[in-house]
Amino acid sequence: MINKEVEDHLEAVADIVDGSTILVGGFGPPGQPVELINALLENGARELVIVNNNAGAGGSAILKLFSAGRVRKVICSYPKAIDSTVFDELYLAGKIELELVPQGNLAERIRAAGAGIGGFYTRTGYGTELAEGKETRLIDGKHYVLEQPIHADFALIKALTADPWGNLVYRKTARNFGPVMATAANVTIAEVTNVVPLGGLDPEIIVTPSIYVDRFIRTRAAAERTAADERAQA
Amino acid sequence: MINKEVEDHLEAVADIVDGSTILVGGFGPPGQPVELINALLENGARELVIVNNNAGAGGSAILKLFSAGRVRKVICSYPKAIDSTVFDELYLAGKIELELVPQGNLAERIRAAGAGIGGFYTRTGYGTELAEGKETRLIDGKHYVLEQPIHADFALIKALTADPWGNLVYRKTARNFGPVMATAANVTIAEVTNVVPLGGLDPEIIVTPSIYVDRFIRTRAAAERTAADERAQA
Amino acid sequence: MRLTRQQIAARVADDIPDGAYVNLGIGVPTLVADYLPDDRQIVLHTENGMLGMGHAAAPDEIDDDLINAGKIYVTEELGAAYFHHADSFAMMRGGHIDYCVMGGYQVSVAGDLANWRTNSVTSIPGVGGAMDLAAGAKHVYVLMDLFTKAGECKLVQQCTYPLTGAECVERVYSDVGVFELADGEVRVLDLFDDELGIEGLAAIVGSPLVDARLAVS
Amino acid sequence: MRLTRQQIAARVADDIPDGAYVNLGIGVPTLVADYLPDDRQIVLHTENGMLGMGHAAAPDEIDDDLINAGKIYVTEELGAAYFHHADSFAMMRGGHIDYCVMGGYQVSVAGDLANWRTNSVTSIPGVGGAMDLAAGAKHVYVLMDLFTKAGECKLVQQCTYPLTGAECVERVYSDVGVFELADGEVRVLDLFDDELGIEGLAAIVGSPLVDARLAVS
Repeated sequence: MINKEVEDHLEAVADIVDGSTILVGGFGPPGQPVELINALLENGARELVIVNNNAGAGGSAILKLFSAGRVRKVICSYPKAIDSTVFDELYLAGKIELELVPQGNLAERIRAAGAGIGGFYTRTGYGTELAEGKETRLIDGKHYVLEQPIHADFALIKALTADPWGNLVYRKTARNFGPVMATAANVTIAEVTNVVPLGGLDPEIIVTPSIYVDRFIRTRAAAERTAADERAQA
Repeated sequence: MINKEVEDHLEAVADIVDGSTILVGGFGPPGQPVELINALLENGARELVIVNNNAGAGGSAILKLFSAGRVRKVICSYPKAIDSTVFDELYLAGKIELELVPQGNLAERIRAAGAGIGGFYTRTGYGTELAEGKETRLIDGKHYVLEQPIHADFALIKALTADPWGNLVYRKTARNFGPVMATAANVTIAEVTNVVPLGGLDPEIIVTPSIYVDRFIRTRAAAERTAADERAQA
Repeated sequence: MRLTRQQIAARVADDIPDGAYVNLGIGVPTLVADYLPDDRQIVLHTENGMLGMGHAAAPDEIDDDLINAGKIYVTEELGAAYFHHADSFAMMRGGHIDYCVMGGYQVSVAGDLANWRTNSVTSIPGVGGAMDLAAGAKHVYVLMDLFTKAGECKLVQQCTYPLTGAECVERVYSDVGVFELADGEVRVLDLFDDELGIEGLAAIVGSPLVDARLAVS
Repeated sequence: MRLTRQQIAARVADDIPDGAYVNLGIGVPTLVADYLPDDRQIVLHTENGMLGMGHAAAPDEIDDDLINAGKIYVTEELGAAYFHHADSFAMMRGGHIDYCVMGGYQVSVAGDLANWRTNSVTSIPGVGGAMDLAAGAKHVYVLMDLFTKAGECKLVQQCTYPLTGAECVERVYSDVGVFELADGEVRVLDLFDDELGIEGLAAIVGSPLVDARLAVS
């Protein structure tokens, strides 16, 4: 029967290869899949294209990907970190490519990829340098810019709880990009704090339906807690 | 402080005037705002444009709108009713205009209106008569059709529970079009079965955030239940 | 011997792998649900906002808020999830449904599908989610009788009824045989009407049919 | 007397009506939250997926999963709701946020806003949600000091910094005065620096200023 949990973290990211485009969840540290990023570091894939709203400001795990020179290009809305210059140095040295995207366009372009939308018109960015070279259109007297979907090979996201099918719920503002990113990748891998049996999540409150989740790991802390529970019961 | 509940059903729809475009929730009977539709009947507005997936098959309340001759045009995906010929007769007599839309285009066009999208490209309908006369575009070797947002003056929706701010949750497949329709109208009016105090809905499970709800009524059955509770406590 | 609808449905069910996410449309294709093997977990999607749909509701299981795309009362499986219409169709249009099974008025040898209206001017047109499934599902299977009551073959050179989608059908499951449409070919994966034979059917369709029965046996 | 930032924030807060849905961006504009009148219920939106945001978290209130757009730990009000990023920005872009208050590098007399990057080639550009708010909020208010530290006026004929949005700013709340930009005019709703005066300021901006102080008193 369907059980998408993978116990080995490295196995969970084993198919990520050089040149992959990866959606990485998180807005700042909340929602960042720290253990999956660490596994990706260990995996060794290079020349990655990383889509993450905050890039260099996304927290220490993702910063390690940058400082290890594993990222060729970043697509994000706000790469500036207050407490780190890793991204800044790579960028100013021309060692990393940056596609800067208004945050709403980032979210909507990812959603478009997941929803089969080939492109959409938005008012955001019209008349600014972030819309330069893009097609525009006058609709009902207002100017719009044509934006493209962002498809990815993989999505790495963080959720609070999964059931064996991979239905997911999130916690507070750690929800952020996870649910949309899960829809837009060929392979979506989640990192979760809790795993409950099938039926353990109320069908009304599921945020990411299982169809979008290919596999998930539980955090080491969660795995240790489960092991301790099992010992206590034995 | 914010309390969007309106006790009088007729007052809740008082600003709906002749010629209004109205999104009406429901896929079949579940999710159909029966008491709001009845209030709209009583209100008397004519020449309405009704956007509802099932039109004539949407249940008895909405059928009454049609048979009362109050609807000028219907935008829907599936108007055929099994148990009624009201719509069929009006349509075949040329007394009602029909814009037939693939169901996914209907949902996505309503979402686009709510999300500030000026238009989007979809593969649905390409090469069919429902895309005739519409702009098309070849994107990555596949054909897409340009679809427009559907904005409305009003949305009438049905939810399970509201808090005073108008945060809403739904029940099972009665959720259907309610959450998207709530985003796409100038004025969104909900009909709910239960009302709970502020804080009575877990912030993680709210489906329609209060920003999308202008006012709501509780069903007469719910109102009677509340009155009975109050008498019992007195 | 030609198959009954139940037998065709069973054959489709047999071809759907464990763990698949499947939409069974409305009407006859929903019969497939009755034949899904017990040793596989298949997750059913219904366009009106649910994954993990269960069997049709028995009289004592009816819940007024729980229907399927055909407006039949259904039940909920463990692992189910509800979502709104835009999310449900994003799922269908974004290529996330593994298999959809629909009925058909006509399927062309190129895989065009006509299943939403005839050419009758007095009938009320209705399309529902058919065009979204045709454009969006990973594998579009059509379940239909191969001939109309008037004896006309529904596998055609060119659809004469209005299209639901162009070049979208991957397989036709019918009472007469199972056909795969790919690379401009019609491959016969199975043939149940031995009397008709591949040559006889090819003459009716007006198109060569490739015998692919060995390849899948 | 010019206003302090706290005083400007209080003035903005005073102009926001009961029941409004408001986004306060990041940085200085978030000060507005501290001055919202007790007798009004204002619902704060933060772009990272929340309506009903509360005050900044005290040390014992910190929750690792609850931050605002500026990545400051915050709290949750009764009536709050969480949603994902595409839903959050649909809310901003779809015209549902009643008021947004942002900082500004420059605002032009036509309402153009520049607040996301200077012309420095060595700075790392970052835009966040500013362009979405500029394009999508019903009322875009800018809260800023009217002059740079170098003494240059930030209300300009034409922005020299890259734009965040064109013709989007409705009001500028500054230490020197409150300005409404509409129909190609700059209307002075309030002036705090009497020494400078409307004429003096008009000379600096290089544009006529309409005295609209009586109209709003």
